[in-house]
Amino acid sequence: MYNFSNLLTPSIMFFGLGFIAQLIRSDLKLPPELTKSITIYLLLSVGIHGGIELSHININEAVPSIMMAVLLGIALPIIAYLVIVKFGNLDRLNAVAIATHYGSVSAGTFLSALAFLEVLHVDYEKHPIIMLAIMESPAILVGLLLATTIRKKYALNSNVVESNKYELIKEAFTNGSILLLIGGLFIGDIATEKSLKSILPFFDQLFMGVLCIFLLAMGMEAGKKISDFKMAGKFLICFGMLMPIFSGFTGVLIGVHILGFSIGGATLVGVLAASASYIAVPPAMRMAIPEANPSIYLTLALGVTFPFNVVIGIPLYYGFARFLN
Amino acid sequence: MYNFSNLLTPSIMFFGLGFIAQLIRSDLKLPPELTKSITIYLLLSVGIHGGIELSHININEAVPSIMMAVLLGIALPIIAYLVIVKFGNLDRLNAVAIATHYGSVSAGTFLSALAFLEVLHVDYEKHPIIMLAIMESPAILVGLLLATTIRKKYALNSNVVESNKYELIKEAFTNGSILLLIGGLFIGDIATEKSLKSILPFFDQLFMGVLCIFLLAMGMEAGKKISDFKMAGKFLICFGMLMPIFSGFTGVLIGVHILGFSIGGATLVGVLAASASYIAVPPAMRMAIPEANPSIYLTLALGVTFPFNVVIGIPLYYGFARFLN
Amino acid sequence: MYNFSNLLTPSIMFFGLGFIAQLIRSDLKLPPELTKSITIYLLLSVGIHGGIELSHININEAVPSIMMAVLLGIALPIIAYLVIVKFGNLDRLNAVAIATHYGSVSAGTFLSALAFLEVLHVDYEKHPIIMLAIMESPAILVGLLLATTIRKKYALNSNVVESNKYELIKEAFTNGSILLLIGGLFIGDIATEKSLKSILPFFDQLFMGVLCIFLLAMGMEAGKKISDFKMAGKFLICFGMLMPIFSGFTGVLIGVHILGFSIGGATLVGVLAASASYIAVPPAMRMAIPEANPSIYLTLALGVTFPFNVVIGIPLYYGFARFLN
Amino acid sequence: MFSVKRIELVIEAVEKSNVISTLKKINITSYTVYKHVGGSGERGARDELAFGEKFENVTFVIACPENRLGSVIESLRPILKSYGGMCLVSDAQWVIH
Amino acid sequence: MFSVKRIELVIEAVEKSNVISTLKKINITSYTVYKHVGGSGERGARDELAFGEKFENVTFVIACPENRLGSVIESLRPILKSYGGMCLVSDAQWVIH
Amino acid sequence: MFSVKRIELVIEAVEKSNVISTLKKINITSYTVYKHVGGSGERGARDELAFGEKFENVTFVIACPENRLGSVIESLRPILKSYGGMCLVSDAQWVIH
Ligand SMILES: Nc1ncnc2c1ncn2[C@@H]1O[C@H](COP(=O)(O)O)[C@@H](O)[C@H]1O
Ligand SMILES: Nc1ncnc2c1ncn2[C@@H]1O[C@H](COP(=O)(O)O)[C@@H](O)[C@H]1O
Ligand SMILES: Nc1ncnc2c1ncn2[C@@H]1O[C@H](COP(=O)(O)O)[C@@H](O)[C@H]1O
Ligand code: NA
Ligand code: NA
Ligand code: NA
Repeated sequence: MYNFSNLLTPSIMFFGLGFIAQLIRSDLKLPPELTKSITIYLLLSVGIHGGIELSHININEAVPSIMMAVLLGIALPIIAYLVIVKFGNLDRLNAVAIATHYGSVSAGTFLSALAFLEVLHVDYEKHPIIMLAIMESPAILVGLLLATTIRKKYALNSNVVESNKYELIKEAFTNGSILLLIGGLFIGDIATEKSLKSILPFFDQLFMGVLCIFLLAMGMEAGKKISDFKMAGKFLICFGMLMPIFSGFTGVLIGVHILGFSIGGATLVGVLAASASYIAVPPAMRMAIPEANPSIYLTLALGVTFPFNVVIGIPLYYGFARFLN
Repeated sequence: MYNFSNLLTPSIMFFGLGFIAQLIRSDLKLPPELTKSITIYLLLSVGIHGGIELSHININEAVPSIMMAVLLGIALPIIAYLVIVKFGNLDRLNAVAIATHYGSVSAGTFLSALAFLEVLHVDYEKHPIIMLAIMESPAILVGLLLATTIRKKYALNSNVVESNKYELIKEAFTNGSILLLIGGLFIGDIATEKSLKSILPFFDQLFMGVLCIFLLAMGMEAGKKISDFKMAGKFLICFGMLMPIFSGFTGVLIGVHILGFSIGGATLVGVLAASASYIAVPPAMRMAIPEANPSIYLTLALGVTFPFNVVIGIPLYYGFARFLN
Repeated sequence: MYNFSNLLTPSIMFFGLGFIAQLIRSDLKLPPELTKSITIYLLLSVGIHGGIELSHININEAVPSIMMAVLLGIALPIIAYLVIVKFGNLDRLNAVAIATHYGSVSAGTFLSALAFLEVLHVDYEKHPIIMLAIMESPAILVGLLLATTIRKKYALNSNVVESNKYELIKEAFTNGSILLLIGGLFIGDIATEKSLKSILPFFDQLFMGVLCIFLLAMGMEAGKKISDFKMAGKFLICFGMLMPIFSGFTGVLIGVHILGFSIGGATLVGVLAASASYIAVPPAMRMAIPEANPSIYLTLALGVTFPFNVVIGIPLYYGFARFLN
Repeated sequence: MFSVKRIELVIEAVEKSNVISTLKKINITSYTVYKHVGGSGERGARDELAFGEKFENVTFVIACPENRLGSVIESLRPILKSYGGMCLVSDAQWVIH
Repeated sequence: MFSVKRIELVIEAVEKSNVISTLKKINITSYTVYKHVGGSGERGARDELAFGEKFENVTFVIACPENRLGSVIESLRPILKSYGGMCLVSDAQWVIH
Repeated sequence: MFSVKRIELVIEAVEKSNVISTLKKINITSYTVYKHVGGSGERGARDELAFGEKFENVTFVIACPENRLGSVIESLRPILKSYGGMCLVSDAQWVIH
């Protein structure tokens, strides 16, 4: 059976290194431009990688995955919202803002899962890469809708200019990460294998190494946020760990029973469901719900759920997928 | 015969991705430091690559190429200037500033041409790499001379301090891109093959992949400039596409008939002649001819001529080179 | 015997290119973020590389190297301080600040030495990598102690808040470079070979190429500092070249006779002893001894000793190590 | 030299283009912008994040004639209201060139 | 609008966290920070170095009520004494939002 | 505290070294510099480009005694004339340390 020695894979250890660097207040700093550049590289690489595989399959086969992606993106933030409003004592707009993060996805968590499967030599379907691209947006729309409804129902006065809303919807679909992923998928799919060969040493062979630097940076970000932990309060910390377990298991179930994926593919669907966005959603919520407190949702997504998923969640969802198969 | 499926090479597709990202106003941003770093890498790599090849040939063989490079660098800006003054209705100083860009070269266009030839598996002489290094500067001197003459002739009052001029001439030769190219050529030429071996995984194998990111950035820059298109006016847009065709064909003719190059080498000479500088010349013109409007020449070089060359020009010059051989 | 054609290795030539770029006042600029990113990469790579090797040996074997590292880190700054006070006419606090730099180490010099040995195909022990991590700190503590003693003895009034001191000591041990090195060592040591395989294309194969860019940057920094040369004065310039020769030979002697290293390993110990810190120590001294002039110690470490070591010192220590074996 | 009002507006980066277009509407097309500005205020600390660059400030400095001050401030106020920030006004002399 | 004092403090980057905690002690938690600031003064030129980012300046801009000015300045003075820098004070109007 | 003039000069980045040497000629060696400054004015928008960093602004802040103001401005004016930019002068108090 699966044992926890996988905590000793280079990628997790790099995450830990960054985390520790922050805890002991080392002066280690990665230039933000480096982290941004690496993110660009990783998204393109994942896209290209997926695109190459997709060029071998039929487009119709992807339809069920796409539908499930949209479904999860709509259902999860609503469930999360109801849970927070019922059990936590936050006002409704903060609840929406937080819930939205859990309906969207985190590419960083997804990449960590790829590294995890790679080390265990577990194969996986490529459809989850398309799902990753799709799942960034629907939750944002749901969040917007919820916020508008709440404001109307409770007659809350809002300073948010109406025109902002259309801009936000546009942004949910033209956002840089999605573009890079879809662009990569497209290029990997369309370009001939011969012409791709010359770019693979860069986009393929370096992938796992670059991912380590990314996880180093992620570890540092998570470590930074950990100090804001207490301000999140007990309820939210529990929520930040139980919500992903619930979503992750739901995702794995869908992966196995509805999409018929292998262990690897189902794990990835679980990870998508479980992960909380910390790149695309926070600025969208900042614009859409200025009344909500950014420190809370940033701390939860980056300081609680992300490290939880990387260290505990991914092996858990994988274990569950194995159990179901 | 050549068919346009080459539009589907990864490098062109990355260019297109950047262009589209800009058109749909995605929030995708590449950190400027990343683009600068990549440019440094590409120039060094091209240099080293050329230097290794040059270490096999006799230095005297390079003399004709060097002479042609200087000749093109002097003749093209003069021709461009005469055309603009005759057919456009711009003042003379703006005309000089624009013309100078067309006498100099664009490393980005040259690199795209290398990617193009690579995909078609077409070999090429390495002399054009030396020509690339040489052709950045002469046009700037010609531009300076023209501007001074015009100012004297038309008794234009100039605020340009005389001392600036010498600084400019110095800069035309100590400019960073030239230094990296020549430095790379020199290192590739002098270092023993054994000692180069350890650095080639970095400078050689990654080249095409990194070039893709560069072209992504170029696509975005071109897309940004496209919105300034209308301000250039019809005449200048035509000029920005017809001038490179004229220069490109001249370059190919010189490549084939005077330098005796193969199809690949002649294509590259054509590309050098056709390309318009957007890195070295704009700031030089900003200093030398502050009366001219930077928006015009930046838009032309980056928004019209660069994308024209990448998408249409390069295959065109290549087709012409094939036709002549 | 060793001949000076090694000056023509790519790494040294890149250093020279950077130096020349600065001398002819080229506008070449590397984005500081690039240099910082490269430094991060190199430290991690060296660490991982060392860690993999260390996983094959017994930890007890490392004890003598660690002890020698601490010894050198304590003894060298004291010797340097005495020499400066005796022969130079600087005040005592400036003397301490300078001396501290020579007791600590420069990762850049160490990396240049690795490149040097690589080209000559000389093998080396991996213990010096641990020594590199250890030797950054002790000298800073010695410097702090010396400064406190001097201030007390000469009843100098200091504005340095006492609490700063503990912060400084903490920083000496949580400093980013050390963390990356030790983190890399640890990861390379602990992770299974199988799991490391996927990250080696990035961390191993690219190493020498990336190092070239690093040395290009170092050459530029050294070239910048050279113009401050005259302000250092004759005594300090001599000190900046004789001190490393003395320390370097001492280091080689220790390497050969006490640690029983091969020629390669002993050369590296010599290089560690000879090198002067220009990353960790300058800001520490700026905080600990604000009375001292940063221009002097930065110029000496970066403008005199670093280029001296790269061009003359490393071959010299290597020659001495060969002579002793 | 003539007298102008110097407006210094510190605002969340995400509002940058909003401010620019708001200024354009009242015909203010001259301003200076500082990016990557950190800060702290009622809405907590803002600093460059490694991921995304949207939780930091930008600073606009606008020099305008005294009689335009009112309209500039009125047009900026709604933005300040929703997203917070700081707006300082002081007197300065514009050096004619 | 009401009157405030605008404090502009240029100081070596290494002192950034020191300034922040000093301000916190006297209950000043609102300020704006500019990083990567170059400069030149009695202690020579300061500019971003390729290695380490500790020899450059940061600028703090603090708007505070007139009656807090004294305590802010007194708490910052020791830092200015050891590490140099510049501290300017001027009058400004705070736009209420 | 004593009174000084605060000069705030926004100018195209390419002129940075020119300004520094011009100031040096009249013995002004103390100033603060902000790089990568964007802006918009009569000469269009200026912002960091991905290629080359020469079409953006830098800002100099110079605090000088009142009696030096005239000479500083006169020496900077020719640069402002050719390349545009903004130069604001205001009153400030220098905190003695
Ligand atoms: N009193 C102040 N002095 C200087 N900057 C301030 C002040 N108040 C707010 N700011 C700036 O405005 C931004 C937003 O402020 P707030 O909306 O109060 O969080 C902060 O991040 C600071 O950069
Ligand atoms: N007169 C001045 N005008 C503007 N900035 C100054 C002035 N004096 C000092 N500075 C700034 O304060 C920093 C430290 O000054 P100093 O301690 O005099 O070296 C310098 O690097 C400048 O950025
Ligand atoms: N009224 C103004 N307020 C603030 N900044 C200005 C103003 N006018 C010009 N500038 C700055 O000075 C630069 C050059 O101005 P100009 O020469 O008018 O294009 C602009 O890019 C702005 O950064
Ligand atoms: Na999710
Ligand atoms: Na040309
Ligand atoms: Na040493």
